[in-house]
Amino acid sequence: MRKAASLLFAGGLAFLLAVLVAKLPFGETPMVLGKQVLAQGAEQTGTANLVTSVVVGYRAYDTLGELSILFTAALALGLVLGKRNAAAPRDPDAGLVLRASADLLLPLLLVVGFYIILHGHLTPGGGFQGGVIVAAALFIPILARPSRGLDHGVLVWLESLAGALFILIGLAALFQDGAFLEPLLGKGELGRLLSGGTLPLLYLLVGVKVGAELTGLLVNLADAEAVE
Amino acid sequence: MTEWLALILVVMMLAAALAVVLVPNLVGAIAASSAVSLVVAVIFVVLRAPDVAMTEAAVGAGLSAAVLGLGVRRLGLWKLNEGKKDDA
Amino acid sequence: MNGAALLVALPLLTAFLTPSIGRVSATAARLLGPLVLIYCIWLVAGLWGASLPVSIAIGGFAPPLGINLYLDPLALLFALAVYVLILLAWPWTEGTPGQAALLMLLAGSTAALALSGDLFNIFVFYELMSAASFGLIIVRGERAAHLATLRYLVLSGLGTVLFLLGVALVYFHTGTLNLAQLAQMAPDKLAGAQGLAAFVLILLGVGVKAELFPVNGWVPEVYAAAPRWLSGLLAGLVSKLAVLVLLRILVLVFDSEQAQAVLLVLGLAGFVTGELAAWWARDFVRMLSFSSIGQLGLVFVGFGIGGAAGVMAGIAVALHHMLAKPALFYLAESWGGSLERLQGEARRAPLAAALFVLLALSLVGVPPLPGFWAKLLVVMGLGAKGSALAWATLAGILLITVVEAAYLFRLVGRFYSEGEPAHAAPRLHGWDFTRALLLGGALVAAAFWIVPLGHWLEGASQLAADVPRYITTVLGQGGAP
Amino acid sequence: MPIPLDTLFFAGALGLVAIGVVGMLASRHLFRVLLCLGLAEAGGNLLLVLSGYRWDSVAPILTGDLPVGVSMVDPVPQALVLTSIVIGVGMEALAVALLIRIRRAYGTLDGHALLARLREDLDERLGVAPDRSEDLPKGHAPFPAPAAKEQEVNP
Repeated sequence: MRKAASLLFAGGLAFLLAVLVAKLPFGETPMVLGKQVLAQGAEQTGTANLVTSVVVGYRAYDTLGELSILFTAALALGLVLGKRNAAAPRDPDAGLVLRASADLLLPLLLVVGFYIILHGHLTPGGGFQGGVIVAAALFIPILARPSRGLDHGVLVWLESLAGALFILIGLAALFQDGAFLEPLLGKGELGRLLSGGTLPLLYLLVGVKVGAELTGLLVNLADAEAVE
Repeated sequence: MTEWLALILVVMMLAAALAVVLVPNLVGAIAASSAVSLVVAVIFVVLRAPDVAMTEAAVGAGLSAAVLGLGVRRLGLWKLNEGKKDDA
Repeated sequence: MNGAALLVALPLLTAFLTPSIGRVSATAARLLGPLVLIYCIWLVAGLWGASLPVSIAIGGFAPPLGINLYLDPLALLFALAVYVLILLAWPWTEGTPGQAALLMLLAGSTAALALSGDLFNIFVFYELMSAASFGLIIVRGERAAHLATLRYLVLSGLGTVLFLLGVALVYFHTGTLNLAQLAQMAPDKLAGAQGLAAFVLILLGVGVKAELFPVNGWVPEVYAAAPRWLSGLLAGLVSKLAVLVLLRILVLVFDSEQAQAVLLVLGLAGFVTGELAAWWARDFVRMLSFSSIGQLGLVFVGFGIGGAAGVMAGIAVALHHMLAKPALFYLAESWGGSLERLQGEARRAPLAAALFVLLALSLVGVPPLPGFWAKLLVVMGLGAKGSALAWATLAGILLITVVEAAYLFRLVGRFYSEGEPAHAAPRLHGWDFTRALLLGGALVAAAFWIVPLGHWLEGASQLAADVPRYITTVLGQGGAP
Repeated sequence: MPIPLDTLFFAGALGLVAIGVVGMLASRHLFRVLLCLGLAEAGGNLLLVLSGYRWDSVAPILTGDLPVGVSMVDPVPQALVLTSIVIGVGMEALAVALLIRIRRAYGTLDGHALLARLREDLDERLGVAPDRSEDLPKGHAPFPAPAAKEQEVNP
């Protein structure tokens, strides 16, 4: 009964959407905002990757909200899982080969991660994508040696600091009679690593915060006591 | 050419999505959902959205699968060979 | 004026720092939040005198390209309510740093929603508001709270998807996200079935938090499983911010007869089902939860009237509920159990019982309490609208109000009846009673100054419903249609 | 040319949403409900990216060797989808943590059984649990809890 009703509901939804979507102007959308970004983005923000100019330039305020969501999720997850019972058994360490390759991967992935973060204003990638890779880099060694664990204190400080700096950079513009999150510093030459003013800096902070939060999240999950 | 590529991708994506719902084994379902993310990431490349594609591949296919996989392990539901549907 | 961004930035900054500070000193972490909230209240008071409405561009990028904050009397009033209600609910004794951080995140996200002038920005901070509420509900770590939160999370997730689909439909047709520009383009691009579908999708998405009729299954579960003060905050504050956001989207972008009809039907359905379920409830908390669904249904009926009158009616009901429901939930700290335990409660706690009578009278709508004027506005608006649907809704509301009165007065009668229950309710904690009393006092004060308040609300509603003014405020004179 | 591109992509995005929603509503196992929610979100994201696509355009990244006059796709929806993807994974991780605690406390992840247990728990918390010592009639609860399924869910 319930199943039939749900199928009916979902079918109705799908049909409604299908009918509507048939009339959508695919491929020739009005693009009111998009055209302005394409025309002025490089000049106003100094980033070659225009998606980045939207993410940490025009819509940096949304990005702040998004960082807060990730922060909230990590915080709530820590509260849900609670403190680890010290007596609870941990998974055994992995074998030599896995441990050695994990150690090898750590610096490699860190370099790749930070490369992606730092080039976010020039090429595809940025704080989110690089942050995920940084988190993977930090988490893989923990997966190989569950017995060792990780100091949560460092992660908490990193999260706090990166988030606070993001807001403080935004407020710095406010105190110079600008607007909250207004880009500062010279824009530099388009396409150079040191260009785009504070935007790459903001993206770096996003990367650090995302990396720290996701690592904390994964470590918390991995540390959770298993259900028999 | 693009049309054929798109057709193959969409069919693969929907097939993998059906597998998420229908595969009895939870580990298999997670693998299928990871596959959905990968195909979606390729579609994003086709749609000229490389940033989104990178994120979807890193987050959807990688991180999300790790979170779900860890979850299944901790839930004690990590059973590779069992086929009984919805073994709560 | 740019300082208005501090209203969002400061709570979020505090939230980010609180866990780290909590590692050094838990007391400092607990005290930092209230200080920031008080500073924010002072900031709002400073903005109150400025010439409103005004639009503030974030990042120095002029809207529509950048995100803008829109400050009008209504937005400032809701922002003020955010800080005051969260300050009132602040857990001084039991709070952990984590809880303090989550409350500051809730403050930042709700204030952002009150001020936002951008569709996707609303989506982001709406999600933040959800995430912060999830975290707060599970703080005490009971298994029922975990389960209720998960069910809430899944429903919210479904709402998120619908909201996202709605945003995508809107973007397909208009290519913009700024509410002012959307308002400008809506008559052209979003008038037909496509626009209505986008509206329904966004309505269902935001409606999850606003306790809208088909997506409110979480309400009784979560309010029963969460701490009482938090249930009061969720019912009194969080739902109201979702309501305000819906109001903006409705008035600016989807102002059509069909959209209003949808609101009338769903609002009436919420009112009927909520009040009927409240009548059946056997315990105090579930009664309050279902009554909250009913009251929010009434808010949507108000918005369904349309125009400035509709805005005023809906907002009046929402503001009244914002005062009354948290007060009732503070009383529920001691009355949280079965209704049978409350037999003869008026003799044990005469003041609290008297306060309950006051709140119940106002909820039902007995003159001269504010609840009466709020309901009167809805009823008169429906009468003036005059369509068959409006008359049917009007009849339904009057009929169900009798049910509302029946269950509230049934409880009042039990308070003042003879006889002792087997297990009497525990004594109310002094601070909880004080908080309820403060809110009840505000209600009585509102009854005394109802005429100036009414004038103020009328002006604010007319401003909120004045779409051309909104467009010129945000986009400048060039944006005028 | 098999199927027009727009029809194909719309069918893909909406198919994903539909499969996800149907799966959510039809699955009893809460973990699978979560997986299906992820599918629906991916569909929503796909539709949003589609809303920024332009024919014959390139990715919105300025490089030195772009031909003159070439058009680019809309970067704004792409930025939105970045945000939405990260929000989704945060919520998913929180949900997984909740699942772990729920299974530890209730011993099951079956949606129907859990709903019945939740109502029992809440009734008890609110002091209106049916008194088992005396056989009181219980017809007043808005949603009378179904008979307990202890033996089924607690192996």
